[in-house]
Amino acid sequence: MANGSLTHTFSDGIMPETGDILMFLLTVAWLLPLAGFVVEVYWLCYSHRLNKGAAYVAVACIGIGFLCSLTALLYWGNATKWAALSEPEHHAHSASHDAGHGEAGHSAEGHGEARHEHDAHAENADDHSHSPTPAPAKKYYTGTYYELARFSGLRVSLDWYIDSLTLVMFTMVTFIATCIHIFAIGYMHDELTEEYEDHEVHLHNGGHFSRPGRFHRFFAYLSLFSFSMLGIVLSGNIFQVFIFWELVGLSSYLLIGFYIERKSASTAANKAFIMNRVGDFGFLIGMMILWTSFGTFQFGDRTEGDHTHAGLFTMVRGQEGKLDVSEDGKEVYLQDAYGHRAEKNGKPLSISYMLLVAAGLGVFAGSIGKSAQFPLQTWLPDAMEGPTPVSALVHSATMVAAGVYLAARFYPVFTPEVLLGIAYIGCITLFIAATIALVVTDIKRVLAYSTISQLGYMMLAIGVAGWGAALFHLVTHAFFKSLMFLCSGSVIAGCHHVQDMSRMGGLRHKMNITAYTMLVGVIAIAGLAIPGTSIGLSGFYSKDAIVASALAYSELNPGHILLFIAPLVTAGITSFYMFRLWFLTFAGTPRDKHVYEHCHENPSIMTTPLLVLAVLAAGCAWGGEGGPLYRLIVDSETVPAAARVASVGAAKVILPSHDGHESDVHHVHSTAGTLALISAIIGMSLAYLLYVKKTIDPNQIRQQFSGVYDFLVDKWRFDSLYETMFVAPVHIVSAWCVSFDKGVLDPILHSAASLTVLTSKWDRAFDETFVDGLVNLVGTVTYNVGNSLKVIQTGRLRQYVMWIAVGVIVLFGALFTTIPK
Amino acid sequence: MGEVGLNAYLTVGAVLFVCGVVCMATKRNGIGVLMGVELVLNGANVNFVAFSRFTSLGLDGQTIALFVIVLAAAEAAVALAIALNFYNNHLTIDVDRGNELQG
Amino acid sequence: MDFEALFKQFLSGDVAQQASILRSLVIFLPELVLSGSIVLMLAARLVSLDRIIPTHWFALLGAMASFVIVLFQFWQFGQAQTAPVEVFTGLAIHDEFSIFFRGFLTFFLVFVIALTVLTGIPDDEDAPDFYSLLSGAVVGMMLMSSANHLLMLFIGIEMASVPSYAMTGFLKGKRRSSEAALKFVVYGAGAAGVMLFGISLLTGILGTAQFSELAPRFQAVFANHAGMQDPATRCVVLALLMITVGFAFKLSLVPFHFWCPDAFQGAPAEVGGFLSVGSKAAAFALLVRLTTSLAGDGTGALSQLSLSSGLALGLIAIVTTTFGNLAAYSQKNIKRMLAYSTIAHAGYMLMAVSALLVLQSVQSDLVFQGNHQQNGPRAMEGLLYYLCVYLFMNLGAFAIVALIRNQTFSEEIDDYKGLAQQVPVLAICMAICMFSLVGIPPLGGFYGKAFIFASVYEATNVHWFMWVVLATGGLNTVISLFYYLRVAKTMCIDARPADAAPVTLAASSSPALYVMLVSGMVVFLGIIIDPLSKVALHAAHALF
Amino acid sequence: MSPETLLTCIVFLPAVWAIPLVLFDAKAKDAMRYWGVLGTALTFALTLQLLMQFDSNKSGMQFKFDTPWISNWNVFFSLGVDGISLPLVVLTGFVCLLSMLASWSIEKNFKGYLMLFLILETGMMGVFLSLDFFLFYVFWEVMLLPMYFLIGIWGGPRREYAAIKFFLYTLAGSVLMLIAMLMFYFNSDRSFDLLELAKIAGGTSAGRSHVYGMSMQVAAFIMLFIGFAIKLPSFPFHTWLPDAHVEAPTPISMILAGVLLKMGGYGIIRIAFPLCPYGAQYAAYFLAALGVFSIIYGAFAAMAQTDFKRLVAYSSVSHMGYVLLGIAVWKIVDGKTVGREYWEMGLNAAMFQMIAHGISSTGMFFMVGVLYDRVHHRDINKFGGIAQVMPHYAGLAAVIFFAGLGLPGLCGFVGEVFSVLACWNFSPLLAIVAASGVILTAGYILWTMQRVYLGPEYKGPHPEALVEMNSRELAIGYTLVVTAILFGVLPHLLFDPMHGSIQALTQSLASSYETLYGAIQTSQLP
Repeated sequence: MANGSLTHTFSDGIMPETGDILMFLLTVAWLLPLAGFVVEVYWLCYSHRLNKGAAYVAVACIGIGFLCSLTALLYWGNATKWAALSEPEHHAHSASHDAGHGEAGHSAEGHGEARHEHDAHAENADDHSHSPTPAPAKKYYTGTYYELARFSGLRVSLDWYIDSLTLVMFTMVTFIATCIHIFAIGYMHDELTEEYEDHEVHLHNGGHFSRPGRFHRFFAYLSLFSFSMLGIVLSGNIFQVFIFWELVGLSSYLLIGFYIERKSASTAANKAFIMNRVGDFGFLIGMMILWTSFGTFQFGDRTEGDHTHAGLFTMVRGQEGKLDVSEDGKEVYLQDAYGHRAEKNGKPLSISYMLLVAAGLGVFAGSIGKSAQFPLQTWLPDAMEGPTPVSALVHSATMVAAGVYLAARFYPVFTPEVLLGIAYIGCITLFIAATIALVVTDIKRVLAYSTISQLGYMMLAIGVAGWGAALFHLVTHAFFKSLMFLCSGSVIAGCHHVQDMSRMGGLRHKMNITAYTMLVGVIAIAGLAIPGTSIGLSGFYSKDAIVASALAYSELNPGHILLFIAPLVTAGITSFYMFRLWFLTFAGTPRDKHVYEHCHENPSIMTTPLLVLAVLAAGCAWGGEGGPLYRLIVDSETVPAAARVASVGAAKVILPSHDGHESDVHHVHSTAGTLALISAIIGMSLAYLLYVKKTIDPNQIRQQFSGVYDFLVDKWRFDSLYETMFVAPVHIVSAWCVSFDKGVLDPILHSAASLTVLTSKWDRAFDETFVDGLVNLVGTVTYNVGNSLKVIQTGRLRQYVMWIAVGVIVLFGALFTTIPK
Repeated sequence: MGEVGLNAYLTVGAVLFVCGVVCMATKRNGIGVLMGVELVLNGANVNFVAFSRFTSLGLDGQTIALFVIVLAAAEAAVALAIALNFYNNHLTIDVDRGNELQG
Repeated sequence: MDFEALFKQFLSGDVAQQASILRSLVIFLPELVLSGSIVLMLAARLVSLDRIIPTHWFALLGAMASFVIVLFQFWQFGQAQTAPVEVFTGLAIHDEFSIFFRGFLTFFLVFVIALTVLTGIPDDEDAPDFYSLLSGAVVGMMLMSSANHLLMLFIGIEMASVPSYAMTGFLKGKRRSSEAALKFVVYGAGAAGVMLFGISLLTGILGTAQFSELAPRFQAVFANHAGMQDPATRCVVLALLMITVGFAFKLSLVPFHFWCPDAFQGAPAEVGGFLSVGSKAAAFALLVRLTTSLAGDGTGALSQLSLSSGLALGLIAIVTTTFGNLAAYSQKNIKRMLAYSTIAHAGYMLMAVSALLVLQSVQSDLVFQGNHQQNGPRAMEGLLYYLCVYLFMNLGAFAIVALIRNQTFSEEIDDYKGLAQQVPVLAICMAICMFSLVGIPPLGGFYGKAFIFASVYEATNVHWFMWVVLATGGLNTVISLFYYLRVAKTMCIDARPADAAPVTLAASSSPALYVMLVSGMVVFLGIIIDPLSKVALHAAHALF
Repeated sequence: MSPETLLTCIVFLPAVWAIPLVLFDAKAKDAMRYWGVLGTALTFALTLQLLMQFDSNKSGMQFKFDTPWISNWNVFFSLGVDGISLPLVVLTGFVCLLSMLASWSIEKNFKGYLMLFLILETGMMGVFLSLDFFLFYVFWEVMLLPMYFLIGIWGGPRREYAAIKFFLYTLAGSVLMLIAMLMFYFNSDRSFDLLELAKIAGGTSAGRSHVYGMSMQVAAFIMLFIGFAIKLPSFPFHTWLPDAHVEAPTPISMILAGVLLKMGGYGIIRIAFPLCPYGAQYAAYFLAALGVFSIIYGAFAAMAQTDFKRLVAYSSVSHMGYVLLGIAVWKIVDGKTVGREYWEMGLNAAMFQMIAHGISSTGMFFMVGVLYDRVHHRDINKFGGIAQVMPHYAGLAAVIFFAGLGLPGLCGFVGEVFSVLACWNFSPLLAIVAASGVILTAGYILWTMQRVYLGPEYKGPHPEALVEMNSRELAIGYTLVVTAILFGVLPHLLFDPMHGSIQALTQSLASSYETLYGAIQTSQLP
């Protein structure tokens, strides 16, 4: 019946095209930067160093990429007739139909499909064993570029996976990247020279280091990064994510170490890469578990011929989005694409619950590394060694957010235990980072720590089932944080590479565009709004949503009240240090005349991006959780996140529901919002008092709590801790390994070389030629034995003759014994 | 008077043999050593002849003995020549003086 | 009673019997030709013909002629699959095995004479003596290889040894040479005496000296199964032991090897090369023939006998190999080192014989897959192949030593430093010989060794002790690497000291060609194995 | 040309090519260089031709042919190629060509060098192509002599020590291999035919149940494994490698790392496993553990090196550990092979890793060599700032080193990550330890790059000699980089020819182990 009803719908044959078209557009957007990269790497081959062409190429690539993604987004909207933006309870239904129809018409082609519960039945219409309760649709398109390898049953491939989240991320990333590329043209302008003098590097002859400029190289790296970042977003399986995961790691390594002659830069680059590798170590373990127990890396289901292979999500959550846990709660049964238990030669496939938890934690470890969460947060501040546009693009807006993206994307596989872990990691991180940000005076580092802290918010949100809130915040944060970084970049450029806020002040007179766009960003991140009315900048809505779901969570699980307190308090801290930053930099009177004299507003090529971003930072979240952005995001939200879920595992936690008006979150929403706003305002006014009114002298407080202050300045002493805990031991062990080779293995071989030297004159010659090694052992021993044998060969004829007799007698004895009696 | 048995001859042969070996192993004089060789060979000859008299070996024994005598002569000749050469080079036939080659 | 028969034949005018003698003489032609060449050489000097025609031409022609005749005989045998023929009323035997060795020896003789000609030893005065000694020794060795009678065994060994004594001391003026000769002769004579005594006991107790009849007589002796209580048995064992001493002397097996290093060091390199290959080959031929005939069909007591004697030989073999390799290790004089290496190689080859005996001691197929009739011949094939390769690699080594000695007057290894820069040909050929002696493919030495190890492995099915033999063999291969490699390294890798005497040898000069030919044969035998191994197997089958 | 001739040519062309060199005048260096390049190029072309003719869909041996060689002993000159040997053959041709191109800096006695080089190539080709155990053994040893002299004559200061050490290790291994070979020979119908022997081991040979007893299989496997592990090299047997690498001239290091080490892995896959399944399974866990240990150990050891070449050498130890690991992940639960496809994945990964390492480590040694040719030292701490003076070189080197680091998109990644992924099914513990290797590897490679390439200026000796690579070096560098990227992006190019044969291998081994297991249960097996 399903088939019958499906065949003659108007949307027949449209959806598959949708899939292909989306795939095409996004692929173009994804690959263009790569092409750009190749061109720019060899830019010098067909141009000279003072040419800006490389930059234009890069901008063109990413810009076209943005247009493609935007088109894709709009096209998708049309195809689904913007069902996503309509009211939630309605959209689930209608959209599901559209998706369903199209899918059926298409599934014959087996490439690029939108899976849907109905046609899962349509395809095996003959067994309607369980009631077709219509669950909300999964609307995504997935397909394969090409296979990397195939081992009998197993299959590793490069896939694409497109849903609204993908589209939003694509649009966001490409847009911000475009802005930053343009900004960078201005920012990196002084690299357009044959003789770039670097004042931070002192040669051993005292002079400054000077080198040819690296304009084109910078843009090459940026393009490489954009390519890898988009790759993550587009990936259709976890393995592919890992691939691009490493590639963004590489490009961040290259960009952080852009000034390769600076020791600090290259060290920071190594630190970033290696710490990410630590995270990836966990990621790898998670992948092993998944790979071994599920036998696939795919996110979505894949139709091959007339059979549909379930993807990871389906296997874990099935069609209704429920874990199929055995009675004793120890085993989780895998489910196939038809809503049954997956079977292999008769036996139902299952994975131990603990293993599933381990897998979740492992994958999350990857996110920890990439998003600089506790305990791997220390690399991100050092990463500020890179040029500021890099910090804006890579280390605030996109790459570090990839960790959150992964966690969100992989949400279906996470059990409540894992989510709890995520929540607490996020909670700790957001607090630690915020506190450190209080005392930092380097303008970029303040932003860096605030980035970490904001990422902590997102992680927390995911942990407390605020899936939509997390991604909501991800997007808004991307806008305002990149805005702020660009502003700081503009400040730095204006002040000729002065980054220390204590030397600034009053700059708003000199560079007002920068100053006020910055202010927008500050207000946004502080989450301020006009009290009473819930009208604020983007940050207000998203943080609001997070705090709300945190509150809901802690109401349902009173044990975890901390998960609400920490973000609430930190909201205040955040607004405090952000305003501190703004006041110190732009308000007040100049503290360093010299800097003030020479600083100037930047050319329009740098300020325009600021304005554009400022607009979006202010308005992107328009409408809050009713608004289009949030709707778009949650449209791709996976089923279980919406409803209230009680854990079956070890940790007895209940995940709040937050869909519709009677959900747990909705109840507490206004309360949470108010609380957050209050703490934010408190923070702001404190900053005002300290740094503008000077009613309280910061230095006094500093002396009061000098212990705490130093502790914070030392970044909670994490670096020294890791130094002693890991780095030193590694070097010791490696030294030990070598000494084992040199001191144990070889001596087993080299034994008694000295003895040989003494043995005889000739032996010394022998020693120089052969000695050492196993050679020695055999060599020496044989040589000595040989020497001792010389003694028998006395050269005395009579003794020789004597030996004849002796020999005969001895042998006779020997035979006498061997021959049996 | 029973005639002398095989064992008596064998004993003589054995005694000759042992004397020869001892002589070779003890004499320092080269010629003496060569004499020892002769003793050994003749000890063997006695056995041959004795066996040919008492056992089924028959004439073979005698013949072999004859051959051995001839060979012994030849060997002795060469040996003496070598001894002479040795004397020419060392001005002695004390075999112990020939100890340059060793080790 | 063959001697009576012999005399009768001479007295009576019986045609048939005279025909049989004639036939024996025909078969004996190679030896006769050699003897003839000897007579010619000596006669030529009487008429001072040697002033006109250098003596070595006689020697060379004689050797070649006899080699050709042997080849012909072999071909003949191949044509008509004739059974082994007993010649001279059973004193000697004529079969593929003996033909193989006679061919081997005459061929070898040709090479040795060529070498002596190239290196200019001896000078024209002594040439007739030297070559007559050389050829005479070879005749003796050929007798050894075809002996079928204990007397023949003794005569052969003496005929081979006595000329060698003289040749060792051939450099009359040299102290060392004379010393070496004296030690050699005394030691040899002593060993011969002991062996002869052993022979006398054996013949006496068994009442025969004919190889073919030894086995049955043994059965009779051992019939009472009294074991070692029985004086006769004890006596036989002792006798066998004493005979072994004779062989051990020829093969320079530990502990009867003492003459070997001294003699080799004292003797000229050419003679060293000759002794190391020729007398060993002949001795092995004789040993194999004797042991196989003793083992007979390996039934009853004989099985016990061959097993234990095989194990005894195995023991001697491993002791010899290990000793040789270890002692060679610390030598400075290359001839002495090569002497020890020949000792070691005798050990390897003896492993084949011991494996053969052990394998012969079981006649049931139970222990083996496939038919174990093949096993004996296989072991022999290994031995023969090894000997053939050994001929080339050892001769090559000694030839190079001689050539270098002629220019530097030194035989110390250290004086070979960096010869590769001056005479790459010699260095490369030496390297080839050395690596072949180690037993590294694709050089001939490897295959002989591999075949022998294969037989030894096969024998492990019979007795665990053969595992020890196998392991020792493997280990020794590794140990031997050092001193062989040291020579190659000294010549090829080290730098030539400035003060060292220059060595010159045009790559196209005849000595160079000779060396290249010999070492080329080593490589050839490492790549084209089939023909020789087939011939060897064919010859080995004659024994069983 | 017909496959038979093709195979024979591939094996013997280089050696034959060496003969005319005798006629060259010792001074005509360039002539000889181009002659040598031509020879290796032709050989490489032939291997490519083989690749063309090869049918990836067939799983079995292709172009197999036998010619009696030593008929008395059933030794055949039998060559053949399948998915396992094919990539290695092509790799050999490739690496030889590159290292021949890299041989320009050889001065001393160039003629001899070329001859030995070409003979070496013949030996290597023979090992990969021969299907007769005896022939295999012979070729295996044939490589020994040239290598000994190439290191011993053209090597660095301690060359003699390194050469003899190399020689001794290998010879010791081969003696064991010889004994194992005899075991199989006498326990079969006097056969050296690897395929036949494998059949017998699997009990699938015509007309005979399997005759290799358990004890024999274990003994034989251990002997074979030691022989191969020395070449691999795996942990306790690896100490010859750093010395050999450090002393050997650059092109020879390239060959050592690029090809010779692969023979260990190849031997294990082609001989040790098929011929004694029981022994292999018996030792599987030990092997995997050894592999993992080598990974970690090599990485640690590399981290502490100051000699650039030594560091790369230890990285080889670490990388080849993945090979051993991938080969060994054969999980058996009461006689049945569990998750065979994961083991198949492991084997594929091992093969891939061998090729990848053949490219990356060849490249690394070449890059080190380029520096060494200029400044004549290898002390990492004396370097720095190379990227400033030789940007082009530094760029290529960076790619190669990242390939060694196992960065996705480059060849190093696939082999490593797949073998680790395949390991979890076999043993989670080992898998975790092995995975930790990614951190260490990143550690020592990045640290090295920082010390050598980054930084403001070069403070070591001969700074004036640091000129950009010439066109010949660039050609080599780019070839390596391109292949590295190619296999990193399109690994299936490599998997497609291999996976058929490997699938067949795993299936036959699994089934044969089941038969063996049954026989053990019913105690039919000695």
